[in-house]
Amino acid sequence: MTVYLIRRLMQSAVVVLAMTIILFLGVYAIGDPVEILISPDADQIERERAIAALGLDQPLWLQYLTFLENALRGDLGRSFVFNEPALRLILQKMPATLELALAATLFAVLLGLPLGLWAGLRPEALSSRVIMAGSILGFSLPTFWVGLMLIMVFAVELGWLPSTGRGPTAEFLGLHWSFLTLEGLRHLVLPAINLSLFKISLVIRLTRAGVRETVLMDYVKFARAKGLAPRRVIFVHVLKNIMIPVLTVTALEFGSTIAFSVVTESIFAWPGMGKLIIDSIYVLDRPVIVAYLMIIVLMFILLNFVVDVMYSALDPRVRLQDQRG
Amino acid sequence: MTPPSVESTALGVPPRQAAAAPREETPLRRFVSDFAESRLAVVAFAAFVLIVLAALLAPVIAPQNPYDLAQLDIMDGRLPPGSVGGAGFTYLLGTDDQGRDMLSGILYGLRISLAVGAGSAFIAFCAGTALGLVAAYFGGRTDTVIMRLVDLQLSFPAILVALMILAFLGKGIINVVIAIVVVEWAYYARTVRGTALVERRREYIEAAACLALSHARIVFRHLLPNCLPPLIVVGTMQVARAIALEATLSFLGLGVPVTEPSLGLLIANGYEYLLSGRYWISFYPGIALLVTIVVINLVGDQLRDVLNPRLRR
Amino acid sequence: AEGQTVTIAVGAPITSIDPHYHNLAPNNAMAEHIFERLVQTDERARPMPGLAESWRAIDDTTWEFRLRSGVKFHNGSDFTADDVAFTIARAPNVPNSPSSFGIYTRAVAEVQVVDPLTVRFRTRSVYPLLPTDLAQIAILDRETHQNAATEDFNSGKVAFGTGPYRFIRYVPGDRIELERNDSHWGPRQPWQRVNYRIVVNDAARTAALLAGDVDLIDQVATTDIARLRADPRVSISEIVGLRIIYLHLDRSRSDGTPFVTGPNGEPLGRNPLDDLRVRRALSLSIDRAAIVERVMEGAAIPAGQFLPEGTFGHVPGLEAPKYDPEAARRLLAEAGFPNGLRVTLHGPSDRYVNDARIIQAIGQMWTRIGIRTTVEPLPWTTFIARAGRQEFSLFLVGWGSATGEASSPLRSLVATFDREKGFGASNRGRYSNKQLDALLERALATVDDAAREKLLQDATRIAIEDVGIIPLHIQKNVWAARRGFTHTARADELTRAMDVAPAR
Amino acid sequence: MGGGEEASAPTAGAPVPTHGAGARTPILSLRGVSREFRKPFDLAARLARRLGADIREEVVHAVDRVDLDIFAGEVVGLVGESGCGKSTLGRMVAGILPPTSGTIFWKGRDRASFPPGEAKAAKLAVQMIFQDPYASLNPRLRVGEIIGEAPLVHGLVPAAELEAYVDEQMRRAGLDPAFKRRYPHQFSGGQRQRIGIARALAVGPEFLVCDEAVAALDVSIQAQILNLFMDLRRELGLTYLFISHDLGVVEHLSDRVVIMYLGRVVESAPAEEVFARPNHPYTQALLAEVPRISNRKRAFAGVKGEIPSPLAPPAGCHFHPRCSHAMPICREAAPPLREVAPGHLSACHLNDRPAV
Amino acid sequence: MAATLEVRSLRAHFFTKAGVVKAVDDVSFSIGEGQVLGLVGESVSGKSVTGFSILGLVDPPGRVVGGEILFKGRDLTKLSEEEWRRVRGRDIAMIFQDPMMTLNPVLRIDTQMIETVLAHEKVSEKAARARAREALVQVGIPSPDERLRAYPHQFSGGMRQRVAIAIALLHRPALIIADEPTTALDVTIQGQILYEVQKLCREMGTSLIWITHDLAVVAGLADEICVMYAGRIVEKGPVDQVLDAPLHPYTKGLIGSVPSRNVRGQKLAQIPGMTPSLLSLPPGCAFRARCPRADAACLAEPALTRPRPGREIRCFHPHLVDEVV
Ligand SMILES: Nc1ncnc2c1ncn2[C@@H]1O[C@H](COP(=O)(O)OP(=O)(O)OP(=O)(O)O)[C@@H](O)[C@H]1O
Ligand SMILES: Nc1ncnc2c1ncn2[C@@H]1O[C@H](COP(=O)(O)OP(=O)(O)OP(=O)(O)O)[C@@H](O)[C@H]1O
Ligand SMILES: [Mg+2]
Ligand SMILES: [Mg+2]
Repeated sequence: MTVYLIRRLMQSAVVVLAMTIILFLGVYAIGDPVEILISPDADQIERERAIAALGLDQPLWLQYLTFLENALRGDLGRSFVFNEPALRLILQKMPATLELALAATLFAVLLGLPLGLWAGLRPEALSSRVIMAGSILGFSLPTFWVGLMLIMVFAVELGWLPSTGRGPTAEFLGLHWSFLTLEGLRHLVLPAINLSLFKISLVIRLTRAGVRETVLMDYVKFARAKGLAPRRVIFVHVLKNIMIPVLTVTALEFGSTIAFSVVTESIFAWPGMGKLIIDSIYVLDRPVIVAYLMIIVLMFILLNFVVDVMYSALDPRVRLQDQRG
Repeated sequence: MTPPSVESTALGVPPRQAAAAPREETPLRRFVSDFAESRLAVVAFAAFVLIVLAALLAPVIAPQNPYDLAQLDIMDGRLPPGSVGGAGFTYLLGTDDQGRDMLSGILYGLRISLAVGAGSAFIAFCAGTALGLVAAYFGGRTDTVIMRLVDLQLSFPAILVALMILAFLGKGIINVVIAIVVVEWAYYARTVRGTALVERRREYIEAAACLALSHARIVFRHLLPNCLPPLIVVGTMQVARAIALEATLSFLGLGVPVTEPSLGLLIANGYEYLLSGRYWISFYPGIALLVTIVVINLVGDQLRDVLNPRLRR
Repeated sequence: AEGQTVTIAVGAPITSIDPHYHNLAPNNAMAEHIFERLVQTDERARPMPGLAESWRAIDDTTWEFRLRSGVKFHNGSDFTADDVAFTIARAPNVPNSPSSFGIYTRAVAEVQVVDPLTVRFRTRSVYPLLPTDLAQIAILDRETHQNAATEDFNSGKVAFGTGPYRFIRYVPGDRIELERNDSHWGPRQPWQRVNYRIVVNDAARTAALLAGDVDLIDQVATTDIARLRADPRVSISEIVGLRIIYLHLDRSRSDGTPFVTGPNGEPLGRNPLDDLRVRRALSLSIDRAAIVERVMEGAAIPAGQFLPEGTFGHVPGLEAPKYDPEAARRLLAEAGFPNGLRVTLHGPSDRYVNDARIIQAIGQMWTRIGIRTTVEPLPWTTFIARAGRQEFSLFLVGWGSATGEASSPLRSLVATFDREKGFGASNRGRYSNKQLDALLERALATVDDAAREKLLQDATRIAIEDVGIIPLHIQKNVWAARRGFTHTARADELTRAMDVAPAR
Repeated sequence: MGGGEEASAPTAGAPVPTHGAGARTPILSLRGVSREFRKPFDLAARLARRLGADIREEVVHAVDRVDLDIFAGEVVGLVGESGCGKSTLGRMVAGILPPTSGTIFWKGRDRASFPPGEAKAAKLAVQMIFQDPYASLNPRLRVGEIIGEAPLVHGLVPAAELEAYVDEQMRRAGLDPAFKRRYPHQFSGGQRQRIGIARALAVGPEFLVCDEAVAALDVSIQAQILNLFMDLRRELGLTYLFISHDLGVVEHLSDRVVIMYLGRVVESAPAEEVFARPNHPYTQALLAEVPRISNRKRAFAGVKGEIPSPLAPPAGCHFHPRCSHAMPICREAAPPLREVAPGHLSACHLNDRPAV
Repeated sequence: MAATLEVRSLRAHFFTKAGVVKAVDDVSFSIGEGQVLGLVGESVSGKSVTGFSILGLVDPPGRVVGGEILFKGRDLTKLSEEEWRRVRGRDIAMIFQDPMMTLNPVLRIDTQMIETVLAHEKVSEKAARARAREALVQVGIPSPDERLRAYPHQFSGGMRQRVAIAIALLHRPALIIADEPTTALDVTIQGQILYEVQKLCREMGTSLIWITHDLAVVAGLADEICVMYAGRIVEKGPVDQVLDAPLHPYTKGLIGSVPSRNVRGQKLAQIPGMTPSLLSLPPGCAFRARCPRADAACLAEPALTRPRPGREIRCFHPHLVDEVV
């Protein structure tokens, strides 16, 4: 465990450091933020003043070192655009994204698990084939396209649900959440469905594959030979085994759900981190881009760690090691 | 000098695994007959072949070269399906804002989408497989370094990596391919390493080592072919993923150039017209994209079932 | 409409509530709700009294402004001449500002507070544009904003101005909430509350309007205008704006420009763009009417100069060139290119309305007269950096004149690049014309409006006849409001709750 | 780490008593051959240890200082329970796995000292037959390729004669050469095992290591393969190291039997001798437990206790926790292998007592 | 003595895509109280399927297509699924071959034992746990309380098999079907298991069907022996008689090919050929192709005959003159 922790920590540190360098160079190479931020009216003198004000007149390595030094102190720089600490900006947006990603993940598990279970237990049934065909669709449909269609149908044509935005929020634990109000929930539905479509399919297929493999296992047959009711065999013996990969993948996918919310957020004008990063890329708001990606990396590292711990908690065979099987 | 074949009496009886199959059963034939078990998959495969043919033959069958600006006329822009353009040309699926024949645009777009999907999957396949095999076969430090790289790559959301790379390299088909390769090689490496680690412990590899065959020979002639099945499955899925990723990137404005639209870009262009009722500009490319990805996924799905040793009976 | 709340969805993010932090149109539009300027502009961008009731030039370098009395900031502080002095001092010095308002205060050498309601500005040289420039500077309160940081505005701590609306809440990238300032000096606003939402995606904005989630949207996508016009639930308001879309030509090198080659891709050894006949051919072969009709779907007017009719410096009768491919071919042949050319046309893909579509259309048109054109739209981020390094030969850009005055485009776009004078800051093609420079310099030193306008018109004529740039069209600014709301369109593109009224 | 350090183990390189073979050079000898499997410490583990974490390196002494001589033409049976290191020993003999310490002599010369060309010849001279008839053949190659690849690559046969050569090898292993173009999955277990044998024979080995070569086969097929082994031995003068946990098979086939327990050789003697007069308590227990057809309605007893984990083998004599004769000394010192009768070696402290 | 179980003309077929596999074809036998029946045969001869048929656990594509399974006079094949479930584990228990696979890796031993108790009896969980503990003691597992809280992977193979036996014993079933339970174990451990099983059956009067391919194991254990070949029972009789005087050429060959029955160093008596595929079984005697005595008569299906009291065989040319093997 200790070794595991240390190994993880060391790896993470290397990853983060490598990330900062790549990011810094990458973002630097994309373009010159001053060109974008400056008012068209500005003359050359004003331009030079802005360059200096943003600290872009220094050599790159010095900028990097300054950044690194500040980052170690938890300061990831100030947004060029908003003139606020990048970290605070992102954290402000985080609840919205987390809420969306959580809702999507919840959808995925609540829908995917039962459907996958059904399809795995009766692979030949028509209903199972329909489920699997549906999951292929869910796999294949580009997120952006689905998003548009959802808006077209449910907001514009039918007018059942709001098209965009987050709706009113209520405060809970010091953060603003929209699932606490009815109107907020209504705003949440479409983007969450949009984001979860892929995950639902993923969970269905994982579950089905897991079930199909597990039911062939001797221990399932043994459980039946013990005279257990089919319900217990399925919901304890089979399900507990497939929950492990399903939950692991779902948890790991949570990270990419957050990342993929970039697309959903920009379609549904959902004021989360994803939209912030897209906007920031458009205006080359370097500190925000770097801070966002750093946070994402840290989040992934954390998530991986949590998944590992979870995995070892769920599957008694596994001790904390440096890799999953 | 040798004893008479002790099993000669049994030679008339086909071995049990091959019971009802044709005599000369090669892995390929067995694979084909297993694959053909699902009618849906066969239909999907046929559709896939058609799509590929349509894409390959686009310059021959497309009524117009949609990439040649001289052939486009902006005055024919946004015509609904079936309209006749200024030059007396009938646009079966309508035109987009530049007066581009949608049918031709879709055929050419398929070309790009498939080329990007297949090209990037192929390069990623080669790179990832080579690295994964090396990692698995040699183990130790090599393995650690390569796999940490894989972890690093996988711990980072694909879409963001691609966005960064494209923002960095700029638009263009080659750049999209590069971005997708960078995003995807790790999947192959991880898959092949997992399989190779299992296969490497198999006795036939030990037998090859015992026969003093060279490392290169063992890796490429013995190890690699046996690691292929899961790779093929990953490969098909990744082609579909690559196509979708390219479409998404193009949609976000970071994909291929507007003058040579892929399906994703056609959809993105038409997307702005959706609300105004000119559905055809994004609807037909959307359908084409959808069918392509679904078809590839269906084929991949069946491949997964056929190639999964654990579900074999 | 009687709900007393208006919800507006705008297409560009507002990045700060601090009115001096970032000189950006959306920020300025938001600032106009909360803060006010000495001089304000009407919907056609003409100056009109704001916090100053009147102003006049006392001599060549001194201007006196008389302030409105009884004006109070939202937190109760009085508005006085001292606040003006404070504001002029603060505007250029906001820390970290990526684009400051210093350019508008630079001409001011000294601010004299004559009495609480009278203030005098001494300029460094003759400077006729002072009132125009001051129309950009939001007035802050010395007591309140003495040491205020940008964040304090965003959090609402010091977001107090004299404007018709008070600040309630700001969620970066998402929304701003405002409520009516009942003690405002001006006409009473019809809205108790304003929800100012940021919806960047065009389709999402239209969808939100159609779904009834918002009452007014700006930057209506050209693709949706026709549909919205036909929709009885929606009314469109539009006006010819101040933004011109034009092509810039590389004039920075004479031994050949990278993206113009012979018909077979061979280098030419000279820059054909230096040849007026080539430039005119390029311009004549563009069917501006077609672009306006097909690409812009009517949301623009073909342009033959920098500014539309009715602005200061507009040249009457200088029409957009007529589409004449024959003449263009002839000119090209005369210039020594009977077999045409091969060019690459660059442009942004995400900056101006339909930017990528426009360059494709131009590509078609040029190809038709023998100039084989490759079109390469780029993301604005990369595009603008490369354009600034003179990496392109022909490229599309736009220019919005915030002041609505011809000196602005002349000074930035076609005047010879000169750091000291602040000329040609956006002259990315490095066009240079001595005669034009001289006229412009004279105009900028002429206080008399009529004389100045004449000089500006002359300069404009030179730039256009010499094809310093190729103007394409001037955009219309288009808003769409839900039934029950009317909106007065503004040439300066600003979207403000003050322009929305309940329909009778 | 591992068990207590024992002083009395036979030293590597010391001449090992042979069973009446006089001065003949063994075709293969092992001297103090060990194989450990360890998971190396990485930086993190070292750091953790520095920080005082209680972590130990995991070391498996799969094979622990084994001395063994095998003479040309001999069949040596290697017996032991699962995990005792039989396969590991076999792999080292076959040259697939290098020993961590100790020396392997091939015809009296250290195999590690061979120049490249000879090393390859020596490697080809020792071939291995594997347990799993399914896993030991590459499923993607045709039978002809499986058998013919190595001879062709090593230039043992010219390409033109390969076909005929492969046919001959197949015939010798009891396979119809007409099946040359088939794939392994088209054969039954017994036939596959024959393919494996043909593959090994195709490079002209002198020595075969058979690792549980018949364990996966049905009884009736097992007999066929065992007969084939015996035929080949006669025809080709092969030497065998025959690894098995089936005492019946070993008894039938071997001239000499070597018994391993947890990585160590505990007894070694001519076959009749072992079955008639087992010396080591473990051997005795093993023989008592083997079910035999002739034993009807017997009362089973079973050696008490579990097989210890090779990760933490008991100190001293590895067998002492399960041994009914265990003495205090057994817990402390590992007994050395010593001759208890001519050609009969055993490692047990009971033999330390003055001769009975 | 009344038979605990009587199987009559049992047929279980698998309807695979390649054709019908007659895995069990006309199998009859019976077993009395406290008796041990050895079911011997080479792989795929249908031993396991016979065992599963008795418990009603033949999975699709397989099905019991005919015959009766009389358990204490009740025909199990007529039971509903729920009634059959109540028989499993309570009246008839089963032990599987691979001890690594029969226990569910993610459930603790106590869970797996207690659920077995609760599946058939309404007792408190505490009582069930006590029963589980008692069963572990019975099979000779030291410190049972601690072991109950462990997971299967913490056990060695022999221990796991003992746990499986303990589970089988929980309800003191009248019949235990053991499907090659020692094949995967070492000789010394196999001895231990055989010892436990033998003891328990004697003590509790449980009947036992011991499935194996190792004649030597049943020799020491069984009262009666059934030899299966290609889905049929080819020879049946008391263990001594069958092993000492096999009547069927197959049984004879089988016994003959056991190395210890041969002179050391001499060639083993071998049965030529290989086990036939059940898919394309030609009509007539399935052993025909490998049988030294086969002739034209064998092209017909041999019927089950009783050449001697207590003996049954299926052969036209049995070794009726006693030959010493
Ligand atoms: N590659 C390896 N890495 C780590 N440990 C190994 C490796 N190979 C073998 N071992 C360990 O070495 C010990 C001896 O293994 P070996 O395979 O030689 O036993 P065996 O006697 O052949 O057993 P079996 O009868 O099961 O084949 C075992 O504990 C095994 O876990
Ligand atoms: N799920 C299944 N699908 C198809 N055929 C099956 C299935 N299960 C068993 N069979 C067939 O039933 C026949 C008998 O198998 P069974 O498992 O009873 O043999 P066995 O005598 O127990 O062999 P072993 O000693 O290998 O366990 C085999 O031919 C097998 O192919
Ligand atoms: Mg082994
Ligand atoms: Mg079986």
